[in-house]
Amino acid sequence: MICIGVLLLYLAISKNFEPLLLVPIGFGGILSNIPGVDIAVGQGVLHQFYAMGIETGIFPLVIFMGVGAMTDFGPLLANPKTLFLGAAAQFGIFATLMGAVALTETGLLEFSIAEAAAIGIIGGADGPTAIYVAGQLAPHLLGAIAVAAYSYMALVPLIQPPIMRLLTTEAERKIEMTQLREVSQIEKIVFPLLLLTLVAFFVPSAAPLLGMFCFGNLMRESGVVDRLSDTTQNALINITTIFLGLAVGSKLRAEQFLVPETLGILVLGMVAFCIGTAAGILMAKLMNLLSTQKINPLIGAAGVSAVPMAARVANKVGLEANPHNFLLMHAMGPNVAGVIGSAVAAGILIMFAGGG
Amino acid sequence: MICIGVLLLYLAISKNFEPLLLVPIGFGGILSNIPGVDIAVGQGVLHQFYAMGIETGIFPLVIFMGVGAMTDFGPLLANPKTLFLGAAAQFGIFATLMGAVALTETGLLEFSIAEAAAIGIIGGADGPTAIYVAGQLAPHLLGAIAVAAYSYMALVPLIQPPIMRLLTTEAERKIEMTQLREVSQIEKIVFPLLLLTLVAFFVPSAAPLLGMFCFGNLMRESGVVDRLSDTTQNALINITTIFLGLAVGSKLRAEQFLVPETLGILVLGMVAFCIGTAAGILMAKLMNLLSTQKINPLIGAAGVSAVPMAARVANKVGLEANPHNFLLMHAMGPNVAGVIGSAVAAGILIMFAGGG
Amino acid sequence: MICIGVLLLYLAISKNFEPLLLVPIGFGGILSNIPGVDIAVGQGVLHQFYAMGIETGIFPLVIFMGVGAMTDFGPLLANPKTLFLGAAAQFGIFATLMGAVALTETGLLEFSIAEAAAIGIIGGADGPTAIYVAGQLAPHLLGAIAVAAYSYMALVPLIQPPIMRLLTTEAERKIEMTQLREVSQIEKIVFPLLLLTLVAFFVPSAAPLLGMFCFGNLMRESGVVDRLSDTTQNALINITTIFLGLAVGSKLRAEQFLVPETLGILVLGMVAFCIGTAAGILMAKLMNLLSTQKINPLIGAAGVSAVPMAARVANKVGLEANPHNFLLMHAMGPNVAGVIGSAVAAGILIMFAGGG
Amino acid sequence: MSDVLTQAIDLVVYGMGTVVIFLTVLVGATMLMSYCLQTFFTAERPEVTLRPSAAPSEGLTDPKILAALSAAVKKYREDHN
Amino acid sequence: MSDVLTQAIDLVVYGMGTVVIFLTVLVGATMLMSYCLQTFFTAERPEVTLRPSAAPSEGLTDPKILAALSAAVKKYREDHN
Amino acid sequence: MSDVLTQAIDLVVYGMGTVVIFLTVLVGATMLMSYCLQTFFTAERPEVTLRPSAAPSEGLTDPKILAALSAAVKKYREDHN
Ligand code: NA
Ligand code: NA
Ligand code: NA
Repeated sequence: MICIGVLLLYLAISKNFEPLLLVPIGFGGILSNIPGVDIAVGQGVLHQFYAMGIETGIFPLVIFMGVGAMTDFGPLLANPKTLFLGAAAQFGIFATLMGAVALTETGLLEFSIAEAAAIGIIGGADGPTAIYVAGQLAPHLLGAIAVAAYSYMALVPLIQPPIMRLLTTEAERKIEMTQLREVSQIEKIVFPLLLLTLVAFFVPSAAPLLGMFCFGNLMRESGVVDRLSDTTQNALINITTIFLGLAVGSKLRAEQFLVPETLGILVLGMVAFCIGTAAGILMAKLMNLLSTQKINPLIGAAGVSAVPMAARVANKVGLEANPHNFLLMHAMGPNVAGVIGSAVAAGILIMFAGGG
Repeated sequence: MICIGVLLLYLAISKNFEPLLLVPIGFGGILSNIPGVDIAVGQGVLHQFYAMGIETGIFPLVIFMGVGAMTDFGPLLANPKTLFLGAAAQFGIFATLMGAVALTETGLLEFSIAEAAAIGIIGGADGPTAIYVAGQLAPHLLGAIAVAAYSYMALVPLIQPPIMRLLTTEAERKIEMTQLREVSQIEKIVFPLLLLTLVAFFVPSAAPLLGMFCFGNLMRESGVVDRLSDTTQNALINITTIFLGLAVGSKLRAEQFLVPETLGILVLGMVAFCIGTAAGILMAKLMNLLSTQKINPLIGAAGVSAVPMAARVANKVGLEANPHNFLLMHAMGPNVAGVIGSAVAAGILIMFAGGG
Repeated sequence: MICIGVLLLYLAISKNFEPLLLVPIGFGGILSNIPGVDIAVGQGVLHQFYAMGIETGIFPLVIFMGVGAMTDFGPLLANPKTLFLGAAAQFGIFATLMGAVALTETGLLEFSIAEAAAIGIIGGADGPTAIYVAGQLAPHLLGAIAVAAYSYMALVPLIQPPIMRLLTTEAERKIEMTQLREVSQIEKIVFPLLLLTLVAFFVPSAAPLLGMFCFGNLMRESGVVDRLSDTTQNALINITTIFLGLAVGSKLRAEQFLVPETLGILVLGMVAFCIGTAAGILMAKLMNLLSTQKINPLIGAAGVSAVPMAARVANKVGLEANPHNFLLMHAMGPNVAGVIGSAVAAGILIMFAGGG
Repeated sequence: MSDVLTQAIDLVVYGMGTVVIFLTVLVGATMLMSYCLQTFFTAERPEVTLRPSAAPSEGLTDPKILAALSAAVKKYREDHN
Repeated sequence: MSDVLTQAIDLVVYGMGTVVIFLTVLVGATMLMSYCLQTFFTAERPEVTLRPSAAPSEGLTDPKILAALSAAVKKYREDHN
Repeated sequence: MSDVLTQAIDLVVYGMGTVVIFLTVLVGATMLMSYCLQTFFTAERPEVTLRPSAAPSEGLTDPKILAALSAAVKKYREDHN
């Protein structure tokens, strides 16, 4: 088990796999598996971090506030239709949930509906959302789910391109998109409030996650609390990341992690990413059928979230087809739309499966 | 109720009304009133912030430490007599307390002595002090008290000038004050210790508030712990402000806030500011009667606290009467004296009404 | 008792005695002894800091993580044999433990084995380690132990030189050491993992302390999480230092501190420092007998820890004997070795005496 | 069909449906918001309305006084913010 | 007169009295402190007494050695502070 | 001899022994590690292996495209890191 911690550290340090999370998670995993001392259980310090930050939901919510303070909704506001791509890519979440239930039906593994929902959220491709949902619905699977979510987010440059090439024609990949319009400051200020209002009406169970996200974004855009916004984007999110990572690491204890379920989770998580990617691309193609203003279907793949990696992958694959095709900004729209989409899905899963 | 949250955000963002607090409070208020999800009660994240930071008193005390680290006692030390102005302006606190009790006598509203004391502290014109006292004496009124305190602090440029013009003659407003002497570093180091010593002897119940305040100031002035002082003035106070604001917002739930008492609190708070302002000015005029070294009575209005807004208002009104009359530095003395004065009053209120 | 708080502040501010800790500890000590108000007991804010940070062990562990992030193992890796010096200097810990038990045998004072162990750790010359051990084994002695540890660390420039001159010849003090080799980044990355692995095998009870230390160091050296490392070295360690210091100050209440045991602890602590210094020097001389590559025995004194003060003292005494003899970098090896050594000793003490 | 499977199908239909409807509504609301704001605020230069100087009611006109005051206020804000 | 009203009057008298007396005492104590400190410390330049360099006992006189040491110490303090 | 004294002697022997043995093992392990790493990594310049650029698989060769992309990516990383 300590080897897995070392492997995570190796991937983080040497391969630059989501190091901000995988260094603390990997190290925490090593600490948790030292025999003869209680670090990840009882009064151990990592278990205390877990109890105060993940059981309560505080750490992922604070991270989400920080992510909100780092997010620029400009590209999304310039082209709101990319929200459809962020919606479609969440199909990966629900397909995986079905997959987990199907595995249970076959008798290979046994997942409750809450566990299946927590596994599905890996397809949301959003770290804090996955940790928040798993912490609420299936704490005993949190280690595997977090590791899967962050690993696959790091692997997006390997996972997505083959699917993108398979589902698009050369001509589609060459589509150039018109430059995005300037978005005014007032639109950026009103948007988080608008989003929160709709959440309050339609999916209140997503309000903790999206509320903190919108709060962070409002601090950023309002322009009157820059010192709070700066601290949120730096000291506060960094401190929380360290303790969140160590706390997640406390769930990598061998007796909880080295179980057949973990293998199932890793496989299902990969499936989730693939389906999400495919659904985003296919939605983009569908939109092109219905509209005259064409979009490059590659940016549909960015709808899974995995900010900003997925957007960069879309850009890179687009450049391969057409060296003048800069999709990065266009892909940021579905990319942040994916964050919203998976937070909405998370709210529904918690409401539905948390009581079940 | 959500409209009130949006109104607070509008005032904070568009009118620059104490945005550092009113953005988190307003947003927290919106989150707290979303139906169908527990954010401000039970295991909700805002209620957790409230329980860990306001019930315990920790957040306002940490803010007070940060304010101490940001306060320069130089102007006060150069002219210690301005402490009298800070004393007089606290009359607003006690007059309001009487007002709240009088309202109870009339039968219009019903406030206990603890509630009346918590309402009176709005007249202290000091945010963390008001939150600390309300959290100890009347948590159910905390939302209204905090909103009143910060709103009126932001409204000081509208509230104070008419009272200042009414109570002073043109000749008084023209009084120029002699330049303040340089204050040595050692005086600045010894002062917080002297202040704490007197607090320990005379009003130990004010020691938590003023102790943290003096500690912050000593870190600032000692010159040997600059890295602690810097962090206190930046990351630490910013982080605490965010969580304090959200926690206060959790007290803006409609069933607690939309009650007749809130209207009473808003009216009484306004009265408190007016009486405090008047008392400060009248004390300055009284001092001029008794002393040959004249002071401009406008700086008496700065005795309410509301740092640094009240000092800037005194400066502005002074400049209108005499374009060569720069009162800003002179008004900083009573301004910080007002912080000390209302912390002392807070200690007495908690001791007296907390046991009652 | 308040005088002792003022004395600590005086030493910190005027004499620059470990001000980062002694300013908060001294001020906390003053606050704790104000009669008529509960600050250091019950619901008082300092007692809350104590309960959340020291009873749980979290504050010293976070500080240790920060120290790890600030430590450069380069000099140690360039000359690993200096680890022997760090081992020898820990003899001060165990000699003092024996001294405390001997005092008990004489009937002068009465210390249990856990108390004797907590007193011994003063000889480790490492603040967070001492606070961690005392918090686990003898919380009622924590105030005296922390004050002794930090005071003697500040007094190292007075305590060590006479012992160094007594135990070394002029010729020995003149020994020049060859320049240290460059250490590659990969060695610096692997070292904390190697250290943690050995801890896991041989002294798992030291894993919380050394685990957090190695984690901080890995964040520093890995180069992929610089934003986490920076925050750990600045905002996070500063915030924790403030609250740790205030929490330690809550243990300076007169009824706990003004007891005969405190005098015994102060005397024993001083003895611990002297014995540790001597043991480090003698070990260096022993190594010179056995090896052809001579080391200057002065750097043995730096094995007590007291980073970086002890290393600077070694450098200074070396310069007095030989103006071309720059020992600073050479002394940093045993200096950080001393941190490792006393953390290992701390683990053993907690395991042995915690259950006893 | 097992109970868990029924539940899961319900959840998928309800969940995916909500995500799509929610984001569709958000597209509409966002376009409406942008249209309204662009219509109302383009002419009047929103930055001015939105970011008043910190002391909007000062109303001083003598530039020299203003400069002196600004310097002092700036100093104080740095110290006391 | 109601009980609460009596209590409130007591609290106002006691509270406002304490605030005024406390700040009056503070005025006196502050003036006394400033007087004493200005008397005792003006001649001897307090900054020197108050802010010794971090290593007051170094006592080195050769400026070159001092410079080399300072650089090394500075480096270490940055790393280890 | 009292019970506490016996315990203390045990603790001293066991504790000091462990400290010395542990650090001795650490000396050996460290020297071995340094030897191995220096042997294996000197030739291949470890920094290159260890610190890939954040996007190692980009594989773009046209410097102009690379520069444009870098600027955009940098901007985004600053915003979104
Ligand atoms: Na997503
Ligand atoms: Na006041
Ligand atoms: Na040591």
